[in-house]
Amino acid sequence: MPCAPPNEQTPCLPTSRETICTHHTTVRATCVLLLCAAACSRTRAPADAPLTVVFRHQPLWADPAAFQTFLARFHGENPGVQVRAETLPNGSDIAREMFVSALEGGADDFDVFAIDVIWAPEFARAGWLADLSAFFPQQGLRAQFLPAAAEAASLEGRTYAVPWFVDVGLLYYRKDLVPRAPRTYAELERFARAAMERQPGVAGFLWQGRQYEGLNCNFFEAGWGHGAPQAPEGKILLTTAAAEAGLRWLRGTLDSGLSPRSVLSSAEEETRRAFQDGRAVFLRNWPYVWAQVQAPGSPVRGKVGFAPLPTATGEPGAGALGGWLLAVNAHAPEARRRAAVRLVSYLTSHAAELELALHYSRLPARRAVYDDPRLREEAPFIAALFPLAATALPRPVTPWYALAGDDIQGELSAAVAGLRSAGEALGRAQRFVDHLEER
Amino acid sequence: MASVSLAQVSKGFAAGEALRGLSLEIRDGEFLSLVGPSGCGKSTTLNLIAGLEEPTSGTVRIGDREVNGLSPAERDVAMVFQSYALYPHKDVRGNLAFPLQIARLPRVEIDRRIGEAAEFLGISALLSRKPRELSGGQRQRVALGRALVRRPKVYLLDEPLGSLDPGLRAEMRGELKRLHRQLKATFVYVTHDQTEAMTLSDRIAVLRAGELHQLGSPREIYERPRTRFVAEFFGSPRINVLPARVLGLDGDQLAAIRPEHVEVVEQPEAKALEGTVEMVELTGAETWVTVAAAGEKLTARAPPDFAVEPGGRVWMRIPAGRVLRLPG
Amino acid sequence: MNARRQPLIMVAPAAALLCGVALLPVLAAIWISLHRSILVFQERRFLGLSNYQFLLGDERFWSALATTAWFTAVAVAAELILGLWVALLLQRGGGIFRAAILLPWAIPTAVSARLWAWLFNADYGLLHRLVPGIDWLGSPRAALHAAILVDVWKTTPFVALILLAGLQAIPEEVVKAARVDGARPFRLFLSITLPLLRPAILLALLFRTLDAFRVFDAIYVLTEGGPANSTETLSIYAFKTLMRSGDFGYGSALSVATFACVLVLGLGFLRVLGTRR
Amino acid sequence: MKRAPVLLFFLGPLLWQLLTSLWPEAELTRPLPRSLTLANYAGLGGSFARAALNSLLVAAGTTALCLAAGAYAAFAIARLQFRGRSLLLGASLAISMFPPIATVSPLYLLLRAAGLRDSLAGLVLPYSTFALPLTLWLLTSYFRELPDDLFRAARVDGCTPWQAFVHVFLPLATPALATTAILVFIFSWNELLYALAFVSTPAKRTIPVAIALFAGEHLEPWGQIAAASVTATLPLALLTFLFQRRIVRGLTAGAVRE
Repeated sequence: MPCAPPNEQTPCLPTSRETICTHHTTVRATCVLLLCAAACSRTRAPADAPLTVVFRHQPLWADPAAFQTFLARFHGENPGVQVRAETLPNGSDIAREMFVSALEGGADDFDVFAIDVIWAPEFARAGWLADLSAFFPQQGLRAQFLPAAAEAASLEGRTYAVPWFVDVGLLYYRKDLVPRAPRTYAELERFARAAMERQPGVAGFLWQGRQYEGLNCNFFEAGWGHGAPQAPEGKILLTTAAAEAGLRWLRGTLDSGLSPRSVLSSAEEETRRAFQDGRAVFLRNWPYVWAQVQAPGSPVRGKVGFAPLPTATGEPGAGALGGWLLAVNAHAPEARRRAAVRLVSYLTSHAAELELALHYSRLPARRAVYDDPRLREEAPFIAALFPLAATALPRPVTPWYALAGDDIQGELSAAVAGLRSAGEALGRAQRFVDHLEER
Repeated sequence: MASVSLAQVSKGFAAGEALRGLSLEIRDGEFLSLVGPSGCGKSTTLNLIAGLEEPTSGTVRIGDREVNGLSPAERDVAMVFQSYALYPHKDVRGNLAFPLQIARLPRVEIDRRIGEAAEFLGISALLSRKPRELSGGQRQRVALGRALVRRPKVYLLDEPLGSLDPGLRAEMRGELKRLHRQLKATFVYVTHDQTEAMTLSDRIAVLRAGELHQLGSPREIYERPRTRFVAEFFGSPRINVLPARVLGLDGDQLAAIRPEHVEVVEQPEAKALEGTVEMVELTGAETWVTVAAAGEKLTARAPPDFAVEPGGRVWMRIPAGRVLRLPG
Repeated sequence: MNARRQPLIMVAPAAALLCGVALLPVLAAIWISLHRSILVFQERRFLGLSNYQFLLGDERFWSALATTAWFTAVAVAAELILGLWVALLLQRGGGIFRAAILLPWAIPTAVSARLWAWLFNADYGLLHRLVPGIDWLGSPRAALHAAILVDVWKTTPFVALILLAGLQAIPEEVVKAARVDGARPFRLFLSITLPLLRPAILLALLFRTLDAFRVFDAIYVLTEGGPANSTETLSIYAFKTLMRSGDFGYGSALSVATFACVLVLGLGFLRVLGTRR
Repeated sequence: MKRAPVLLFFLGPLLWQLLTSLWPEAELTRPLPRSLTLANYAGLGGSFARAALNSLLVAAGTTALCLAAGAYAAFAIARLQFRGRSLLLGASLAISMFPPIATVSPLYLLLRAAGLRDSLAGLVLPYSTFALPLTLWLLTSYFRELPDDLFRAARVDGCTPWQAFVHVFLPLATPALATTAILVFIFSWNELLYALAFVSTPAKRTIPVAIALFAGEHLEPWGQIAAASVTATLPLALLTFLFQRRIVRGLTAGAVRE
């Protein structure tokens, strides 16, 4: 019975001594058995009874109408399967908390769900993601999908999710205010200073400084830009000299006045709107901003360029990998699991990713889509982003990163707000991570 | 009806009011008062008989049955409280019916008893009223009714007239007397008012600090008090107590004489005790004179035409037969 | 069923409930805190006191403790002073006035925190427009005092009511006598009213200190402990460790530490209150 | 008129929130709205009504449970003699002082094992940590204030303790029961920590959680949050104005127990 076996388990204490804590494994096992039994009984019902696959995800696009027609077409090709989409609140932290407490309680009221790239290792290790290696073998996955995305979707050589679309941190710049895209931090500062003199009141460089996961992305990018190694085999390493240099650089943009203090309480939207209103020279953000700034009526329409992030040495900087993977709920009953896998493969097919890219300007996770003539012709911006997407780096791919995220955010926020030095903040965060991972 | 007997009953209390080895026999049908200052153990005694409290030692017997450990209901006693303790949320009929409902008497019997008791106490018109709509006297009658309907072996009354105003109190005393005579039931009556005890009781038990000082008929208690406390407790104004030698008697015992037995005359007399008037008090029917004589103070009843101003000299006739000898 | 056993049977459900949801869970929390317990990965191992060793060296714990202590001290002090003023106003009666000031206490703290968050909003908040200089929720220093303001706004009515009860307990004659002796209002307040109000003040102090020390709602909704964990109290740090990092072992250790602080405060107060009585 | 500043401090924010709830979303950037609209209220939608219903159910459930378990227990503590009587009352007072965080982790595991996690019933149990001590305290002090002779009279009339409670003390306790019910309802309606920890699916959220996690598409929808806050405040405002005297007596009786 392909219910996901509870993964390796450190020896449990004999139940007798634990008054309150039940013996986890037995409880979880019985609960999974019950679910399968219930499911098996259901499948004996007439074969053609319509099966409803529940797809739960965060609101990913302003107007869901196009996506609904897209799902309807899936129903067309698979008459026996109905798809019901359920959306969650927007905040990424809140959505994760909701998935964690639902799945941890063995919830089986949804089958396919969209997970943030950084949740995959944690959810896989917790045994909540169905093992999809049979349908998406590792070699195929790594060949067809962008390397960072494939990496995020796998844990210990098994496939637990399928990349859907990706995000990558990149630099937007005002072509009318600077000669060209800066390659080094020094160039960025010089160009920005010059533009600020010519146009007083304009901010030099906008990035996301609020205490949330976005700040972590800015931090890792600055770290990589200063030569920090990408997390070796899932280790969260915060206290390298390069990482510290990156964090000091971020704090420096505030001290030097390159970035306004409002950055400390801004996330994507606040910085995007400021840049779009023409109040900034440079902006670090995600690809979704392009469609906004180029939209008719946007004050900076036609004056915006994009480029890889600057680095200390001038090499093209790596952006942090973002985006969503599609996974199948391990608790979902057997009957709905097969239909769920079909939905996943449909949504991550070449045609689907092309459709999403064209309609919602979402970066495809499949390499081949970038060479698709229709994409080059109708969405040159996305096609042009392939080199950035291909070189995007994932934040540490380890089950512990999602758990430690909250603490790391707190310390990084303290450093950029000037409450603690970069070194002290990263030291405290590393100490918390080591304790969490029991190193 | 039943007798009540306490044998060597004592009750220790953190709060202090204790009983020390009280033995008391209350005859069947008798009206016995428990009298004494507050904190002397009279209410505790009543509670012990009622079964609201258990003695630390000694036995309580009602009729010929030992009732230690039994609940009030099992002892077949009824109690009337100074605060009436009527159930505010039930009307008079509800209050009277309640004990009978608890005892699961048939409906017909309950109505019959309520009718009788209401008739007997003259409260038939009040049956559908709530306690807060009644006067003090009416409430007291309903409280009595609640005891009456139970036809208990013993009626226990804990200062039932305490919260009535003086005028009404006298009237209710009459009613209680009538009630006792008609019911021929055993009444155990607690009060700190000596007039009530004197007028109502067949016998009086005087308690002090948890001990029985004296047990006897009102007349015995008044005329032959065995201790100074009992003498001073009864009679108003208070009995005069002075060393025996002042009256020319020997021994170191005390002599006591009731103010009403001391005659005051304005002319010197041979055997009379000479003294000077200190204060004259008119209490309506009588006039009482306080006289300082031989270093002591005596109160005496003055004749109607008494006209000596404070400071004047008077002489007091003290009939030897009326003088009581009290232990020192 | 004889009457002797009835009392025990009558208290049994309540006693069982209290044990089940409060006494045993606290002991269980202590037991869990002696383990490494990562719920989501079903990891569970006995550790002894190593969670507590980590806790002693955890600077985030110490700053959370400091934040909680500062929050409690300032909030309770402000509530007592403002509460006393409101109690004096309440003493002159006015049902509408009393209902009006009771409202902030009655509504959920989460709602009042959101309400104030809008007033503090850095772009369009009313307070921001009236007093532009202060970055209420942005700067760490201001954010904590913004949270204190929310707590003061919500619980001052409660303190005022306790002090009002204390005022009303002062016998009329005493005040009249003082007035006859020619005491002017302020003098009267200082030498008569205040001393006689001492028991009520101490009581309000006890209640509010223990209550403020476990604050969670106001801060979690207003700033979620930010910016940079500068407004994070013990309860919030413990909550995040339990619910976001899923670290049930260390989270329980933080909860037990919070419980211990409240216990020490409570016992300290009872001794002070006890000796005074 | 020394009351004006106090009234401004306490009522001002509430009135401003009421105004904000009628403020058109687009004009939020202006110092004052040019026009008023009910759009924010309309925009609240079913999920908020659901949250209100959940809060109602949990608060009512907690009140029922605590009165059911607490009423006769309080009578026993106030009037009957039994071993551990003062211990129980002392423990209950101590428990009311427990910081809720101290019991979150074990209760989470307990509810999860009992299959009660993420359920409204699962919230009623933890809520009794603060609701039951309050109930015991209020009712015990009320029963103690009734005249002693009443209990003696009932016992002389043959009642067992239970009969005395049912026939005499419970009917007399209705005012105290009402006061306790209102206070327990308000405290349960306002609780956030346990609700955040134990309930995950949006359909089961209570009002405080819904308002705490109220997140719009991108920017904070302050108009809708204000509308939600006002709706959440209405029932309590009503309760406060209707039962103000009771609430005050309950709060002070609970606190000042000279």
